[in-house]
Amino acid sequence: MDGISLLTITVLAVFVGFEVVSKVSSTLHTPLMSGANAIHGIILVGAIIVAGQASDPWVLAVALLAVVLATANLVGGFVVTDRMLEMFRGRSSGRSDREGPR
Amino acid sequence: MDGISLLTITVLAVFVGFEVVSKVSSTLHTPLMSGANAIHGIILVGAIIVAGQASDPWVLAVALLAVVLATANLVGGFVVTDRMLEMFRGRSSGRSDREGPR
Amino acid sequence: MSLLGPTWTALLYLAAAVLFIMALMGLNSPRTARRGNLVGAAGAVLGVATAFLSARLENIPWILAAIAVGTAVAAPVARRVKMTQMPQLVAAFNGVGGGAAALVALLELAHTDDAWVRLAIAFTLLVGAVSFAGSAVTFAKLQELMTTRPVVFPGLPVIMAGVLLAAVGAGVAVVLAGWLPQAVLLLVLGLAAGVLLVLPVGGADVPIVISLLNAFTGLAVAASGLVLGNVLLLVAGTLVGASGTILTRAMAAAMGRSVAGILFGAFRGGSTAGSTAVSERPVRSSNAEDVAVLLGYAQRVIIVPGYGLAVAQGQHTAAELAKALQMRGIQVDFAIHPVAGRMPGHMNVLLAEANVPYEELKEMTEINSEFKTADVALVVGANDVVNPAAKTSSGSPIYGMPILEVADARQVVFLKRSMRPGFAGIENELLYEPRTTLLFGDAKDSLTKVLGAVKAL
Amino acid sequence: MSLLGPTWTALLYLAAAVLFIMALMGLNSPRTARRGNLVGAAGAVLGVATAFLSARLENIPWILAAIAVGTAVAAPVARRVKMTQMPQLVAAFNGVGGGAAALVALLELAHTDDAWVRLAIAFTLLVGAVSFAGSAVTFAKLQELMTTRPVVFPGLPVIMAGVLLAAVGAGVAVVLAGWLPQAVLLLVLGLAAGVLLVLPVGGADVPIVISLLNAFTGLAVAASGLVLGNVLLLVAGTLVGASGTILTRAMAAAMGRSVAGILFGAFRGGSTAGSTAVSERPVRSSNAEDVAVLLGYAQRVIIVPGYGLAVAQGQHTAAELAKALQMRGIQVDFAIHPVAGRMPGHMNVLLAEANVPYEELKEMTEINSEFKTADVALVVGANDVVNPAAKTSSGSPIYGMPILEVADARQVVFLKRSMRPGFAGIENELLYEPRTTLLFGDAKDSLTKVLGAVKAL
Ligand SMILES: NC(=O)c1ccc[n+]([C@@H]2O[C@H](COP(=O)([O-])OP(=O)(O)OC[C@H]3O[C@@H](n4cnc5c(N)ncnc54)[C@H](OP(=O)(O)O)[C@@H]3O)[C@@H](O)[C@H]2O)c1
Ligand SMILES: NC(=O)c1ccc[n+]([C@@H]2O[C@H](COP(=O)([O-])OP(=O)(O)OC[C@H]3O[C@@H](n4cnc5c(N)ncnc54)[C@H](OP(=O)(O)O)[C@@H]3O)[C@@H](O)[C@H]2O)c1
Repeated sequence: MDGISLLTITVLAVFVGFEVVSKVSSTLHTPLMSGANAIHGIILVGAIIVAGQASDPWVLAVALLAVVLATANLVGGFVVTDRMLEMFRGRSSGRSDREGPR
Repeated sequence: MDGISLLTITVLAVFVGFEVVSKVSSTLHTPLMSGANAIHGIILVGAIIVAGQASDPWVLAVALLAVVLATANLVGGFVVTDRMLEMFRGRSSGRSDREGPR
Repeated sequence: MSLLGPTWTALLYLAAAVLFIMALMGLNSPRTARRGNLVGAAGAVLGVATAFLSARLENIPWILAAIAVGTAVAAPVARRVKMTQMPQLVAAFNGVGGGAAALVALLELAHTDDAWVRLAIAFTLLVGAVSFAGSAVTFAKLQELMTTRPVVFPGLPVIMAGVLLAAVGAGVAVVLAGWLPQAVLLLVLGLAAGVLLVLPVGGADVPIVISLLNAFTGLAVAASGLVLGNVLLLVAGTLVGASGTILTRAMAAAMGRSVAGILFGAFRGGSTAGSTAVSERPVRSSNAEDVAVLLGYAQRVIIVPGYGLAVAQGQHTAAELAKALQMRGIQVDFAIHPVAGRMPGHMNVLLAEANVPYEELKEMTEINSEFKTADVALVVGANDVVNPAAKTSSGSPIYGMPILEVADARQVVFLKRSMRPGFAGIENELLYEPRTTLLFGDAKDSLTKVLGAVKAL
Repeated sequence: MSLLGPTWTALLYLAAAVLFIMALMGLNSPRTARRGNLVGAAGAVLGVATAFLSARLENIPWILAAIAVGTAVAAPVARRVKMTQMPQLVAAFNGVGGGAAALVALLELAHTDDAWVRLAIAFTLLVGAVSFAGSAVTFAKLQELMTTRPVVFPGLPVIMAGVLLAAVGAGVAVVLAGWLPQAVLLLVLGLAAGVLLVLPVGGADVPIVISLLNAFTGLAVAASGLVLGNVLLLVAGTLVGASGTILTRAMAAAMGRSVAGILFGAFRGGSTAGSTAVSERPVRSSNAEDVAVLLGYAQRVIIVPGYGLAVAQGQHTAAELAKALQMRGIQVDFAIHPVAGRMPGHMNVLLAEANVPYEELKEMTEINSEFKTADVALVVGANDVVNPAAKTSSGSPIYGMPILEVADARQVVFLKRSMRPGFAGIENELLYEPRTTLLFGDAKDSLTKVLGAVKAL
C-alpha cells in the first residue's frame, strides 16, 4: 500500500474516530476509556508478525516480550470493559418494573 | 492506487458520510439536499480529464457535453445553496435584539 | 503541461475531499452552515484546479469554454429561481450531474482492460442514466410540464423487468468484453429505467424520489472515482450517497411509510395521489376579525405552517403577523414538522426567507410538549402534519407518522381554502372539534386580513 | 505456512477495523454498549487470526506460549480487580500497549530502507516509551506505591528540555541512518521523558494524564500501522487517538481548566494539590434521624454522589437508600456530574455496580433545571461539583466549571467527614447556608444510619 493511500486512510480514520467517539454518551466515559484502551492492544498483530520473522534469539526474545505485553493489553482490556458494562442495567433489564415507583 | 486501498477508503468514507450527515440538524435538510447535490458536481474533475485526453472529435464533443453538465451541477448547486443559507439568520444576526419581545 | 507530480496531485485531491467533509460538518448548525457551503465551494475550486494542473491535457481552450457555458447557464438560474421552485432546480442539477457521470464512464471504457474497472463503468453508466432520466421526469412533473398524477399503465411492471434484464445482459457484455455499442445500449436502457421508475410516482411523493436520485448520482460519482482511481470523486460521491440515503429514510419515516412502498406501491396500483373529495360535514368557520381577537388577547401563540403557506407565498405575511403579536407581548413560535410542505426542511427555508430568526423555528420534538401551554395554535395551510388520525386510526395511510399535537392547545385556528383534505387525501377530524375555528381563503389573503385586524385592535 | 493471499489478508484486516469502529458506535447507548465491546473483541480475534494465517511465520509455538502467558497474567487481574482500582488497571494496560508498540517499532527498524517509514518508527519509539513510562508512574501513584503529591524539583524544566532535545537528535539519526543504537537511545530517552512528564502531576489530576497517555498509545499504534503497512493497526490506533483526545478535552473542560495547564502548570510551580485546610466557621450539623425525617417526608429527592462515595465504597448503601425512599413513593434520582469522582463517568460505573438502573442516573444538563422542584438534595461525598464558587468567584481555580445547582433545592444535606475542602482545595460557601445541614462521618456509615432511620420511620 503506497504512502498516499495510507495518508488518505489515516485522514478518514481521524474523521471517523472523532465523529463516532463524540457521540458516546458521557454516562459511558469510563468504559470508553477502557474499551479504547483494549483496542490499541491490537498492536499484538504487529508483535506476532515481528516475532514470526525473528531468527536471532535476541530479536525473538524482545518480540515475544512485545507479544506478552500486547496480549495483556488486549485481553485484559476487553475483559475488564465487559465486566464494567455488564453492570450497566436498565430498569430490571426488561419492562416489568417500568410501572414501579420512581 | 490499488483496489484494496480504494475499498478501504470507500468503507471509511461511508462511515464518515453517515456519521457527519446524521448530525445535520433537520432545520437544514433542504440546504443539505442541495449542498450534497452540489458536491456531486465534482464529477467535473472526471469530465475535464476525459476531455483533456480526447483526440477524436466525437469523443471530445461528448466529453465537452459532460463538462457543461457537470459545471452546471457544481456551480448552480453551490450558488443556490448559498442563497438559501444566506436567508437563515439568528435573531438580528447579533445580540442587540436578544432582549426584544418574544 | 503538467505542473504537479502524482504525489502533489493526490495530496491536493485529498485536501479537497477533506474540505467537502468539513462542508457537511458545517451544516450541523445554522450558524456555521453558510461558511460550510463556502468551504465546500473552495474544495470544488481546489479539485478543479488540481485537475487542470496535474494531467497532461489537450483541448484546454475548449474545456474552458465548456465550463464558461455551464456556468453561464446555471449561475443566473440558481440566482434567480424562486424558493418554491427549489425542488425542480435540485432535480435538474441532480440529473445533469448523473448524466455527466454516465458520459465520463462511457468515454473511460476505451482506456481500461481491467474487468473490475469495467464493472464500475457499467454501474456508473446504468445508475447515472437512471438518475438523469428520472430527474428529468421529476423536473417535468414539478414544473407541471406534464401531469403530476401517477402515470400507470398495464404491463408497466413487465416492461420494467424487461428493461432491467436487458440492462444486466448489456452490463455483462461491457464487463467481460468492454464493447462500446453495448455500453451505449446500457446507457439507453438506464434512461428508459429512469423514466419508468418515476412515471408512476405521484407528484407529491416526488421529493422522496429526488432525494433517492440524489443518492444514486452520488453512487455513480463514487464509482467513477473508482474508475479513474480518483480519491476526491470517490469520497465526494460516497458522502452524497450517504446524505441522500439518510434524507430519503428520514422523509419516509416522518411520513410513516417505507421507501419501497413509495416507489413500488405505484406499480401495484397506487401512490398516494391526494384525494380531493370535499367533505360536507358542518364546521365552525369565522372571520378575520374574530381570529385577530383570539390571537391578540392570547399569551402564547404557536403557528404551524404547512404546504398551503408555501403555495400561497404567505411566509412574509406570516412573519409580519408573528412580529405584530410579539409587539403586543405575546410569545410566538413556529412549530416545524419535518415533512411539512413538499421538501424536507421546506418550512425552515420558507420562513428563513421571510427573515424569521431560526431560534423561533422549533422542531417537532422540542415544541410538542408546549402546545399544552398555548392559547392558540394557528395552523396555516397544514393538514396531514396535525391530523390525529396518524395516532388513532390504524387503517389510515398516515398511521404511525408523528404529528404536531395542536389538539393540546386551548384553541385551534385553521387557515385553508376549502374542506379539501391534504396531500394524503384523508379527512382531519380535528376540523370538526368544538375548539377548532376555520378561516376560509387563500393563506396569504387570510393572513393579511388577520394582520390588519390585529393592528387595529 | 501462509494460507491467505495478500488480498484476503487485506480484506480481513479491513473487516476487523470495521468491527472496531462498530464497537465504538455501540458505546453511544448503555443498551448496546456491552454488545459493542463484544463486537470489538471479535474484531481483535479476527485480526489476530488473520495475522497467523497470512504471514509466513516462524516460532509459532513460542508465540502461542507468549500469548498464553499474557492472557494468564491479564485475564485474572481484569476479572478480579475492584472497580475503585479501575484507573490503575487502565493505566497498566495502557502502558504495556505503548511498550509493545515501541518494541515492535524497534525490531522493524532492520527491515526498512525508507526514510518515511523510519520517521514513523522514531515516532512510535518515542511516544510508545513515553506512554509506557508515564503509565508506570501513574500506576505507582494511584496504587500509592509512591507519594500522590506532585513531585517537583528545581531544574525539572531544564532536564525535560534536555531530554527532548537529545531525543530529537537521536530521532534524526534514526531517520537518516537507521542506526539501532540510536533507536535504543531514543527508547530510553522516551522512558525518561515519560517519567518526567508525570512526576509533577498531582495525584488527582492523574485521570487526565491516563486519558492523554491513552491517546499517545493510540498514536503509537497508528504509526506502527504505517510502519507495517497494516490498515487494522492504522485505523485502530487512530480511533484510540481520537477517543483519548476527546476524553482528555472533555475532562479538562468539565473541570474548567486547560490540558496544558494541568500538564505544565506543575512545572511552573503547582498542580492543584488539594489543600486540606480545615475551616472553623460555624455550620449546622445534624444527626442521622433528623436527616431521615427530612428525606422520608419529601416528595422528591435528588442524590448527588461524589468522590467521597467512591472512597467510602458506599454505593450499595446509597442504592438501598434510594430504593427505600422509592418504596415510600418518593421520586428519587441521582444527579451525575461529568467529573464527579476521579475518572470521567466514575459515578456511573460506581452506581451501575450497585445495580442502579441507568435511567435513574441523570446527566447534569438534564437534571439541573429540576433541583428547583426537589425537596432535598442529598450530597454524598461531593464538594467541588456543587460549589457555587465556580459561578461566583472569578478568582477560584474552579471558576467557569459547570456545577450541579443543588442550591436550588429546598434543603441541602451534605454527608462528609469533616470541614475539609474537596479536590480543588477551596471552601464551599454552600456549607454555611441556612438551608444546608451537615451529617459528619464516613459516607457509608452515615448512609447506613440514615437508611436504618428511614426504615424505622
Ligand atoms: N416535506 C416533505 O419532504 C414531503 C415530501 C413528500 C410528501 N410530503 C407530504 O406532504 C404532506 C405535508 O403536510 P402539510 O400539512 O404541510 O400539507 P398537506 O397535508 O398537504 O395540507 C396542505 C393544506 O394546505 C391547504 N392549502 C393549499 N393551498 C392553500 C392556499 N393557497 N391557502 C391556504 N391553504 C392552502 C390545503 O387545503 P385547501 O385545499 O382546502 O386549501 C391543505 O389542507 C404530508 O402528508 C407529507 O407526508 C412531504
Ligand atoms: N472525574 C474526573 O474525571 C476527574 C479527574 C480529575 C480530577 N477531578 C476533580 O475531582 C473533583 C471531583 O469533585 P467531587 O465533588 O466528586 O469530589 P471532591 O470535590 O474532591 O470532594 C470530595 C468530598 O468527599 C468527602 N469525602 C472524602 N472521603 C469521604 C468519605 N469516606 N466519606 C464521606 N465523605 C468523604 C470530602 O470531604 P471530607 O474529607 O470532609 O470527608 C470532600 O468534600 C473535581 O474537582 C474534579 O475536577 C475529576
